Amino acid sequence: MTPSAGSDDRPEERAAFAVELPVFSGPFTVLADLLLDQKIDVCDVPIATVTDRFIAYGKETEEWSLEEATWFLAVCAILLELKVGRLMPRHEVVDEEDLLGVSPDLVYARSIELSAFRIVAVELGRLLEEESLRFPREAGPPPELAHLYPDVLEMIQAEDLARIAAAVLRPPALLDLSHVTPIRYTMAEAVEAVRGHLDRLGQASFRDLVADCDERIQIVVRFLALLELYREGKVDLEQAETFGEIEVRWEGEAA
Amino acid sequence: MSSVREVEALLFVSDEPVASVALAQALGTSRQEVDRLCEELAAAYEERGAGITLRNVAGGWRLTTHPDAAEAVERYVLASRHTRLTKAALETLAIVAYKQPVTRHQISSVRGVNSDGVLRALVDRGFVAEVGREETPGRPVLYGTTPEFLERLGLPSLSGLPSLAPLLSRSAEDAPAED
Amino acid sequence: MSSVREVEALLFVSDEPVASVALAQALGTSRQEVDRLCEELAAAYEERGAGITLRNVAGGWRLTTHPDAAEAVERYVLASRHTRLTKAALETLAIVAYKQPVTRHQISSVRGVNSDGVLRALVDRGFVAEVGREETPGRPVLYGTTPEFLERLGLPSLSGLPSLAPLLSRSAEDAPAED
Repeated sequence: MTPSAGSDDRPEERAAFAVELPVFSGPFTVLADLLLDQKIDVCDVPIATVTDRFIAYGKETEEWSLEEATWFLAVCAILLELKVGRLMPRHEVVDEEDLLGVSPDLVYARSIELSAFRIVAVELGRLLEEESLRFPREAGPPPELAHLYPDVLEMIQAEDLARIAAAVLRPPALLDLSHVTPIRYTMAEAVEAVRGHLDRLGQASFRDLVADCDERIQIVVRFLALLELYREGKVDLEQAETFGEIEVRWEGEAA
Repeated sequence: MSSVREVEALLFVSDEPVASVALAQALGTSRQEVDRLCEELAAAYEERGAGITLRNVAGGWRLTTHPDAAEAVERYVLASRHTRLTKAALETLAIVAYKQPVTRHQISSVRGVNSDGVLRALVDRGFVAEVGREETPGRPVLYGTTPEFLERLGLPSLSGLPSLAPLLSRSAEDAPAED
Repeated sequence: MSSVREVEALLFVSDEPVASVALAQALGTSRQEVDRLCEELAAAYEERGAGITLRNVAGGWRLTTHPDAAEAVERYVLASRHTRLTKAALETLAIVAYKQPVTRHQISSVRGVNSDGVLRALVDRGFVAEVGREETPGRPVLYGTTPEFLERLGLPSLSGLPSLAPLLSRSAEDAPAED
């Protein structure tokens, strides 16, 4: 169900939703193509920022196109999955092939290739072991030849020496995580908040439950908490009409 | 006229494999002559049961101790050169060696599991290094084996790797299962 | 039963004169036996016109290149290794300057290669000197830079060395991002 990136089944670019980011500025549809084609690194794009802009754009144009919003959601979901795949340690390789499916022929070819590599890996291990029985001489030229070493201070100044020291002593680079928006709200807190509100009110609208939220992410987490409680059978949800008010009722034991 | 004596002396002060051409330059002779002298010297060591051996590894000539003296040397230097690589590391090393230059992604595809950690360990140990970037979107890093890899395996060059072709024609079922 | 092979291998990996008693210990034999084997080996080198000689100097047995090969060795060390020597010497000097007092072992672990020869060269040049011993088992020698080093760089004192901190952070930013 990959939204086809370069085809016609996405909204026309009337007053196209555009983004302005360090790595790219222009229509989001173009950015999405570039990301899906891996011409831009997904980790260079703050998806949270893009989403904020999209919502703002929806408000500005006062014309929510369901088609456009759906397409945007689908693209963001895929980008998030790619991004998570890039950032999280994992056992399975998540890549385009996995999303699109790999042909059985390719799987078979790879299994033969891999089994060949496994056999040859054993051989490499044996060579390595044999070779470890031989010791080289690491002393280099003897001290009598120390005069052949060049007079290094003839060529450099203190600043050069500092640069060389920095290069040799530099600690390994830290992983840059600035493109990941930190999550400051936890699900556990949100569950507790919902439980506390309902304990007081017995029944409440979703709007009431998030009245004390300051940030959108906090509202999102609280909504997820609500879904979690619903899944556990602790709350009952009711929504009279699409986009209507969500009524929440506590069903679990008294909190 | 250069001699075995001079070649042996140069090899003795070298702390890495030395290309014939470097020896030839220092001795004012030809590469062919150097190779001939080295082969002569290697044979002489072998013949007299010397504690030293001379072999062509990693593109150059290199003196090392004889394997039969390994136990005594280890006791003496209180160290072992023994490197135990895990099965996963050896498998990844094999893929890099035969498919180089190769991207992280390609390695993981062949192995079917994420190999980033194991690849980093091989880079840290000097067996594998970045050798460039692929001219495709995202310009992923390309990896290849290092001269140290050849040295640590005692191979003269990459063409000294065991042939993969006969293994590829064998069926996948013969393969040792991964544990 | 220890052999000429084992004695030769031990001498080969040593970078300074080795006392017979140290060799005897590693080989589980007597000093007398070691001396006999070494004399035998020395005679064999002499006889076959080898590029290495074995001599009993102050402190013990030591392998060196044969004097007749000295000219070729000097030419070789100068010609083919000049750039490597410069790089090695500069790196080692930089480490001593910024990490002093520092042991040989610490230098080698930072550089990732044995740095004894190059350290000796810097000592010979008078840029680096022994400044004490570390109070740890084995009491390894500690090295530091000399007044001559400061003088050559035109620095009044060690505190005149450029600070490393801004270079470390800037180079971290300049470094290619890990993808």
